[in-house]
Amino acid sequence: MALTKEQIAQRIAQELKDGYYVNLGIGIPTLVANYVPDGIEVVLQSENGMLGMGPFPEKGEADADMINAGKQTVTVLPGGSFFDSSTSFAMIRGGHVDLTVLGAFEVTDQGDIASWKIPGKMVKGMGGAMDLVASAKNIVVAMQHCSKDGQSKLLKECTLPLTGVKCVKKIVSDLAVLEVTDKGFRLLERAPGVSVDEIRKATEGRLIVDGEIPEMQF
Amino acid sequence: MALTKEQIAQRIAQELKDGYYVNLGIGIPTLVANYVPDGIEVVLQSENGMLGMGPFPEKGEADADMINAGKQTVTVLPGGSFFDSSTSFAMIRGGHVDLTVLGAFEVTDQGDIASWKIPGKMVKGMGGAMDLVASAKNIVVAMQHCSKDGQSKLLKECTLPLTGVKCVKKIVSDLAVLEVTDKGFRLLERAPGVSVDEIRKATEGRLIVDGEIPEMQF
Amino acid sequence: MNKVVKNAREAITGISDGMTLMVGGFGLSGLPENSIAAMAESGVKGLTCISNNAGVDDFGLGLLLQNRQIKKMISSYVGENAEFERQLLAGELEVDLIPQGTLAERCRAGGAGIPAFFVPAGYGTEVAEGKEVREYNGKPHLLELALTADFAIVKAWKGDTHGNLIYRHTANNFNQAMAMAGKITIAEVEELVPAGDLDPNQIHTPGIFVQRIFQGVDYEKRIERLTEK
Amino acid sequence: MNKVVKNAREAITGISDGMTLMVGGFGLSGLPENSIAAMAESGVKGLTCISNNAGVDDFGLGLLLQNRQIKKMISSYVGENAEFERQLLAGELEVDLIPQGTLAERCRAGGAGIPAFFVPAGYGTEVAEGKEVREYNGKPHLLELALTADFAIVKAWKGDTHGNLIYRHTANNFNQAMAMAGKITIAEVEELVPAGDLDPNQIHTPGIFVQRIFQGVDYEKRIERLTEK
Repeated sequence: MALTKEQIAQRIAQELKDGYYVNLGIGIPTLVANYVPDGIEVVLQSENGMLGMGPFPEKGEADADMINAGKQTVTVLPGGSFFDSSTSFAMIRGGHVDLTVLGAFEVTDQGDIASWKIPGKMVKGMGGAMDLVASAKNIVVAMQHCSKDGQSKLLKECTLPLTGVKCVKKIVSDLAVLEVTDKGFRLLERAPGVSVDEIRKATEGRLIVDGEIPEMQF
Repeated sequence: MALTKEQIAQRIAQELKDGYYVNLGIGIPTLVANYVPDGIEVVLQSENGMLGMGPFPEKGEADADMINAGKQTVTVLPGGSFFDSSTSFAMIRGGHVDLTVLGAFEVTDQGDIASWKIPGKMVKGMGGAMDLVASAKNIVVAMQHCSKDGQSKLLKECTLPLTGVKCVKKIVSDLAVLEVTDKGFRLLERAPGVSVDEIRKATEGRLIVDGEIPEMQF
Repeated sequence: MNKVVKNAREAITGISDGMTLMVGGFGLSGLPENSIAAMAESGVKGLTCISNNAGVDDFGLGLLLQNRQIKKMISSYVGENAEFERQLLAGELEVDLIPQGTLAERCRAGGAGIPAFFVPAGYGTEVAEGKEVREYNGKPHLLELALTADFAIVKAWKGDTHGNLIYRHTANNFNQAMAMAGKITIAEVEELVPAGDLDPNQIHTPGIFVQRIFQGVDYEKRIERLTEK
Repeated sequence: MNKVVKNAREAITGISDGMTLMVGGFGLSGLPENSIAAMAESGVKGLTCISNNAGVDDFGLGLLLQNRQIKKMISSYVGENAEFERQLLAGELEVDLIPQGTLAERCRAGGAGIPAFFVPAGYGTEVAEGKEVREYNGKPHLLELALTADFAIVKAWKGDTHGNLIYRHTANNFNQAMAMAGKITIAEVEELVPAGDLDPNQIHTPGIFVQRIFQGVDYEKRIERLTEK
């Protein structure tokens, strides 16, 4: 059975390691913060200028001066810090962030990603997404494997305008965990109850299936 | 009579305007701070990371964490600030400093300056001098007009390695105040009792003498 | 060395039609509310605004958009804003979209006298069109140019009469880099204090970058997306 | 997220022969005294040191020079130091002299993922030799490359267990930019406090840039030129 958004976030949380600095994009990636494994401490970076982002504030305690990159009111944890946008992207561009999790419309079997613009629709802008994908040491994409009408979003070539090229390292979709390799998407794990064949049908890009593919463990 | 070092500093202080941010180099330029005209407030920048540099500390109050670019212990005035070296040179390179005063071994009638290296002698390094001369909006050089053996230091071409090219705007020497123009050194003022002819003899570079040249006023 | 002006109206003196402005803030956080209101009132038009976002319909730069005072936006993320969308689709508004980190660095570079620099962001995308590409450390980079502005307009938490500024929390955002890059920089603050009241170790924007400062009034500090536990 | 190590000896673990180090400080102010002493004791050699100055004979990097542990200095101003001069004239030491502002910016750029940028400093001088020149705003500029280091070693006033740092007065100097540019950054502090004790608005170096931190001991904080009224 395909994963829920919460489950995708839960699976991505397994990629976290103790001491990681992590930037979580808007949408499913934000949910990852709810599933940090026990015994592991990570520091969340928000690219508008904050390290040590904490949970949403208690009722009545929201502060207009403390928001995240999605413009939501948040809190800061002990050991956090605030800084200006140029320093924030110095962290990102300089490779100091250990893991970046973001959503995508499409990815390719070479690691290209399209996530910011749909021609014909209103263009809102790329925000920090292009900076993040161009510089992150480790990018995990959280996404649906197919569009609502069943078209694969794991492609040979993106049909939408690119956010970055050859940058995605791993994908956690509602159907599978895949790694981007020189030879295409390498299937690492299946969603519980989803067959390799179903994943193969849902994947337009080159898919590598080597040996037995385990189910995801939660 | 040729000016003393103190008098050179005193004459340069007349170039200060209210509200100026000023960087004073080591040597004679440092003395300029003692002659800020009444009713004028300037803020001194020290390129190691300080605005609002004040006088030397009282006896026993020197602080190893508060030095100027010449490594002397100093104090900070109300309204001052501390910052890192990259920000300090952002101020300098970005043209935010209104006036830079520095010493020189040689200058040319095109505004070139040599101030950091004498071949054959120990090389100490350029420090911040190249950054300052390349970016200052307004550079005044404080120097002796001639070397101890009577050789002019206001030249057609520098004989020593350059610090910067086409950057010096004004020179206050022990003999004269001169402006660097397209056509060479334009004589603006004479030291008290020094004749135009003496200045002409002491100047190897092109010298423009237009009309009556007044004596400096103190 | 007193840079204090009476109010926003006095602060914006000299901002005229066709100028390029940098306006600090991220989303609705850290916006120079007083200065924006004064510009809306002044009727100045044909502005090019460099600002990470474009406000919402009735707040932030949305107020100037409603009045058709903005000719062009240089931003990373826009369009929380119906009037913006309408003007853009009608061809009444130009938009230049820039990756957020590149935008911040281009402002800092403008203030720091660095006319151009290489970054990897945007390589292989439409952002790269017409830009010089050069490989460093095995990775293609784009040459990006510094940004400067006739006026930079920023908002800080505390400021002093020398123009020193301290920002609060994430309301710093683009204000610090933009404060460096204005030919004239205007700062409005929630609390204006005499020189000497701020700890010189805690200044985010040293006064050398600020030409005019004033005590702001009636801050709404609107929250765009209230999220609570 | 505890980055605390016991002492300087533990902090410098992994610094080995032939490595490139950045060492913070200006003159004798803001020097990582404990780490330098530990390196002098460790006997590591063949080092390339990026540091604005080279200390004096018996303090700062002068201690490593005395031991012949340094192969090359990348600095803006050196030679307050007789042993330095002797080694240089004897051809035992290489020196690369860089304008001070360019040096600071190259360190920041290394930490910020900006591989190259244009500055005007040094055009027309021997510093320009072999460098690309390009004109911007009617003025020639040199293309300068980012600097990074195997280890950056910095000194701060206060620090916390997350590696957040606050510098004091002009002891900040090169420490802040260098802290960004180390593959591993070691910070020694006069006062180490638990995470949460420092005001998050006052952090000069956010902890993300620092991998190891320790409570320093016995700071001499020598004054190079005592000047009093």
